[in-house]
Amino acid sequence: MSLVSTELTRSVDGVAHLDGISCVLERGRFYVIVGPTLSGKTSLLHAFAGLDAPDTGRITLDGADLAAVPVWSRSVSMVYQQFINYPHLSVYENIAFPLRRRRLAQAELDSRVRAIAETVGLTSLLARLPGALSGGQQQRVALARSLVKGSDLLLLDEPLVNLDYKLREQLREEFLNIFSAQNRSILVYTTADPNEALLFDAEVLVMHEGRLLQVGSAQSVYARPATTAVARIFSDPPMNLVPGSIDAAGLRLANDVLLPRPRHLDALPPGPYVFGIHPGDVALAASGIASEVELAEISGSETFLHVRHADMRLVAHLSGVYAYALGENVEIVLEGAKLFAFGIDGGLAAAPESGG
Amino acid sequence: MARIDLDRLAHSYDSSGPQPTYALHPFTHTWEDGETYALLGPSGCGKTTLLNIMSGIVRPSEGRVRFDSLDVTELATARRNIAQVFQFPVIYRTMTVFENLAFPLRCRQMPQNEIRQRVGEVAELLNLTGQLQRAALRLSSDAKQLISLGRGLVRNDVAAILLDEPLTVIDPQLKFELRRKLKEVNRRYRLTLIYVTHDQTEAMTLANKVVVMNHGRVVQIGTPQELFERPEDAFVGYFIGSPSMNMLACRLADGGVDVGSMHIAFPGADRLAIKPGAKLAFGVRPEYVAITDSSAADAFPAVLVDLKSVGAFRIATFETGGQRIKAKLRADAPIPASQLFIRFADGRRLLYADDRLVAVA
Amino acid sequence: MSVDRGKLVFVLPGLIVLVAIILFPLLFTIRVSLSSWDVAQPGLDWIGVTNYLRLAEDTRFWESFGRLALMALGSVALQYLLGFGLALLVWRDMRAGRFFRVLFLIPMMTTPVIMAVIWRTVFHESLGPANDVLRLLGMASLPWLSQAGLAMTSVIIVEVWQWTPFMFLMLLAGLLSLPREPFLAAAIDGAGPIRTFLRVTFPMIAPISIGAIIIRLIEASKIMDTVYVITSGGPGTATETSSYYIFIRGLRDFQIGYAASLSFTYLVIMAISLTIIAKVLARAMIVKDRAA
Amino acid sequence: MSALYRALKYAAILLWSAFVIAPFLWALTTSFKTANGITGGPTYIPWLQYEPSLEGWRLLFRSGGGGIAIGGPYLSSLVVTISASLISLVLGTLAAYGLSRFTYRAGFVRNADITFFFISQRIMPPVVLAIPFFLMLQFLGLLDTEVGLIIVYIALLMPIAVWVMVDFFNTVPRELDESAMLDGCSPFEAFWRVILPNSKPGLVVAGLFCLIFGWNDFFFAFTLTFTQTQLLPVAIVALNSSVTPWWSLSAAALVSVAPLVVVAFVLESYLSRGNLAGAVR
Repeated sequence: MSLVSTELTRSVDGVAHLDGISCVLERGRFYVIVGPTLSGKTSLLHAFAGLDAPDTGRITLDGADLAAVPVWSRSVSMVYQQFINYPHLSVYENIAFPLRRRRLAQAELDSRVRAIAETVGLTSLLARLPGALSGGQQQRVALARSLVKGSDLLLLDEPLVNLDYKLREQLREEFLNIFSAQNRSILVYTTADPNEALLFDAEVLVMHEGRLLQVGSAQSVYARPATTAVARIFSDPPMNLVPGSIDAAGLRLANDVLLPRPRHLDALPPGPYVFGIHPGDVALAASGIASEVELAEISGSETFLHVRHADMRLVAHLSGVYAYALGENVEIVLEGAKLFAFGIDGGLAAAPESGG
Repeated sequence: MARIDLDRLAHSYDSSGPQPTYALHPFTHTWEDGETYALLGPSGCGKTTLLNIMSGIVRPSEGRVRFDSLDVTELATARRNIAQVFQFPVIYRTMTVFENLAFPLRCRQMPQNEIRQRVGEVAELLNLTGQLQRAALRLSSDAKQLISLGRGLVRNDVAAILLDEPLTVIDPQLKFELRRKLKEVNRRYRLTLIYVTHDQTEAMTLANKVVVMNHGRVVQIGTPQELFERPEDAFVGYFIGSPSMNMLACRLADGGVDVGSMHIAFPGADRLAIKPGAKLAFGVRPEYVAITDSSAADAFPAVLVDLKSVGAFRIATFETGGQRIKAKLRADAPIPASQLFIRFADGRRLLYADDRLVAVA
Repeated sequence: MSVDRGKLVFVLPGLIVLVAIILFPLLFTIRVSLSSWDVAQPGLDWIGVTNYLRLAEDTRFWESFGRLALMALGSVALQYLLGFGLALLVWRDMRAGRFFRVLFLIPMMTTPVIMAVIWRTVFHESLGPANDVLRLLGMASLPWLSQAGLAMTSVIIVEVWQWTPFMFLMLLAGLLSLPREPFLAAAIDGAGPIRTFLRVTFPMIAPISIGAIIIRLIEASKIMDTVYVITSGGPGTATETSSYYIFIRGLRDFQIGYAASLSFTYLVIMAISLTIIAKVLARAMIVKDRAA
Repeated sequence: MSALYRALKYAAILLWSAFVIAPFLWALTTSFKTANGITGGPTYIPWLQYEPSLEGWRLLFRSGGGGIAIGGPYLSSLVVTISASLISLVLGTLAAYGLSRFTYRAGFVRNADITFFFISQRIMPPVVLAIPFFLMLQFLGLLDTEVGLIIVYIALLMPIAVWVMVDFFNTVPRELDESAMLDGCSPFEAFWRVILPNSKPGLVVAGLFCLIFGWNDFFFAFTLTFTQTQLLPVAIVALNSSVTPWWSLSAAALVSVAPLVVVAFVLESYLSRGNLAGAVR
């Protein structure tokens, strides 16, 4: 019982939107596609929905090829990042719209509409027009409309990205509760924010430039990113990557930084590597690598300290709010045990143990 | 640059009724010369109204605006000597970058060689030197936004630069550079900068003083650190930071407050002048909730009900004394499997009466 | 599987109808132009390009183009200037703005030919008010419709009256859709009204201007009704436009074959010159990157 | 804004207003005159300068002797204009929706080419089409009939409908159609149930433009009808070429032009709401 896509490709005006996507999505599970803007997330959802036909490759649902099934006969629903509802219909009629297309009996229709409205908290707004609602409420209507059908495939294309951030936090939690209550659909959610995927604790598909880079649980992708590209995409702020090498003396970074070789890198042969460290693992200390502050970005309760040592640029993710002036001197500590090592081809060579 | 005084300023878009519905409640404040401010709040909080009043686009229904004691309340935007950067970059489409930057000076009949010198200086600062002869229309949106800012910088008569969500349309990857540039420009020129945004990162990164607004009122003015550590208003605790500050209903009880079955000491709590019937709440940031061993006197037994990992940190939800409390923990902080205790950091325990901060312990 | 299934349902009916109504007649015109069809001998014989050779020598035909160009370019230029000016006047909030907007739109709603009938009485030399107004201003009466230059002027006045509202409508809609930040920025930068117009308003309205001018030129190049009623092409042939001349040859004299060749030539010349004008306008009004 | 500027502005506005209204006022006053009121030279104020009479207005309902019997032509004009506008709007809206949503290709022809073909029909000078139309209607036996004119007007008006509606549909988010199809609508159902109910502004503007251009045509009515069918403009112009009874001519002109003044009001209200901005690009 699954959605299987095989070698999907699609290009528009010579630009590859999908470049050989193969994956298997199981019923009753929650998938999050993570990728930056234009990575092909939306194209993939459109292909799943049947809104765009792939150039090559096939998609099957429970073994049946979907190529000949038009969108309107598929069991699929979608929530967009723009708040898309039918402006001329009331909230009630918006939610009822997919059911009316299926000629459901009035009583059945009414009870299903009201049940879903209750779930997403719209009961008091059923008579209103979507245009009179706030962004968060509009997106709830869109979600209700997509849930009411009970489709096999539920696609959510960055549904929270256009909401204020507090509302986003709130809706994210509600979504999670609603999703965990269902077990028959395949849920696919896209986002550019890896933290969202981590919070959902879902199965993750990392996309970049139309390709699928890595598939796995959110925790495992975070702990063992397969490539430097994944390491940057699936970390916010992106993982710090520093070219360096391993030799008899230990790890060398940025010419003059020498670190003792940590245990988990013991097995690696000497040679050039790219070392990675999560911004959250870059620590400040009384003595360490002398660095200069380029900018302290403060986000509510967190400080992202951009520092530079020679041509090594790092971001330290600190919990709490701290004031740093531009050009201020700080000492940073890179703990060997937290370092990732990537080969110069970008592939993961070794990852810290703690994360696994 | 100038000091800007707002004197009992208020605005109502519908001032006909006996009880005006204020978009901006009466408010008195002085914007210090050379200081960087951000107006922060959710949409509809009145921050744009306030900015528009200062720039002269909106005439306030009450109160005065003074620039260095010159009353400008009735003056049109053009006569206020301000510069403004809008959400969408504004450039003169038919002109080159140089001509764009020179435009305010040409309008002021400045001699040609002086114009060239000043534009050269500003272009240098904004990294636009290499593009001076290009058509401004062909540049990327972040470069256009720099030009908008540059037109304010070339002038030497500017009282303040007002920025209205200037980074909204900028590519996320380019935001860092632009933020840095803004910060650097500000350090170099000591500008009076007033920055409107709904994005807390923008506000707290760029401004020395953040003015948090909600429902047409200024609820707190403070440094980013103050907003985080000592929210004067419950809204600030909610709006700034993620997750929001824990806010738990409580009542006064011998030298402190009772939160469910927890007793938290607030020295001097008995002497606080709190209106009878006021809504009391105990607030603590998730960052200041720590797991501890049982020995501490002010630790409370708790049960872990939810744990979410967000990369470098974990958000834990505890239940203690019938209350739910969120804590933000480092990813590598151990969580005991058996009985655990939580403790609130000293000096970070906050008490609110009717949503205003009344005590810290 | 694509959503494109059934897409022909939308476009085909209109396409078929249009092709049937227009494309067929147009092809037929080309065929007729190669025949000697006239009132005496209706029928499709084949005379090759004889008609085209004849029209090449037909000075009355070519002169009508000159008059058409003068009439169309002159009236459209005036319509643009006046329409833009009026749109700028009522653009910003003003008292009774709505009333004047509606008023300014009315002429384009009225039937040109019917208003032309009225205008003809207005321009009447002894009984019309046009000369009455001149007399009131202490000027001599003018032979509005019986002197070549004045007849042309009269037609242009009527065209300007009728179609300035169209320019006004287009440009006002354009102005109303402009963001207000650029204007604020210009005010803050210290630009006066003239600088603001030249550097902000005009560059932003240029694309719409081009569209509106082209549409009006297309319509004006077809001018015929008004001429027919007001001057009947006179005095002599002083206001005879291409359309009107073809009308005379084809539907008065019934030299169908010859008129068809005139029609086709006219259409080709119109299409080419309008394309060139569109390109030139676009180049003149829209900025290019000056960087090498 | 200085007082001088304001004075000049209002002076310009009033001057242009006078120019706009003048022919209507002239027609209005003329319509109450008789031969005597006209031959004496231009007069403007009834009772003071001439003795007003309702003869001009009475003649609207009579035939012969300067009478027009305006009822028949008026009805014909209404029938022809409204029918042609409706058909054009239906066909044009369908085509515009298709062109804005789907990809068509046939050989080297793409959507843009088809759209251009539709709209470019406006370039066609009436006189070029008149001869083949004449022959075509003659062949179909539709010369001098309302049906014949309706067919011709469809060709004239459909390009306008396509032009306005393509621009309108381009402003309607595609996701709306997609949602409808995901919710089980076929493309036509999506158009019918979701897009059309949300297209009122575009339809109104397109429809009004069709009505204006249809109502105001003279040339085709003039060349393709003779005696059996007579549209309003032809009837009025016919009056012009005979003895020219200015009074009934003026009355008829006012009656003919009046309904479109209403159109001006509706169009202006759409203008202020910003709905025309899309149409002018």
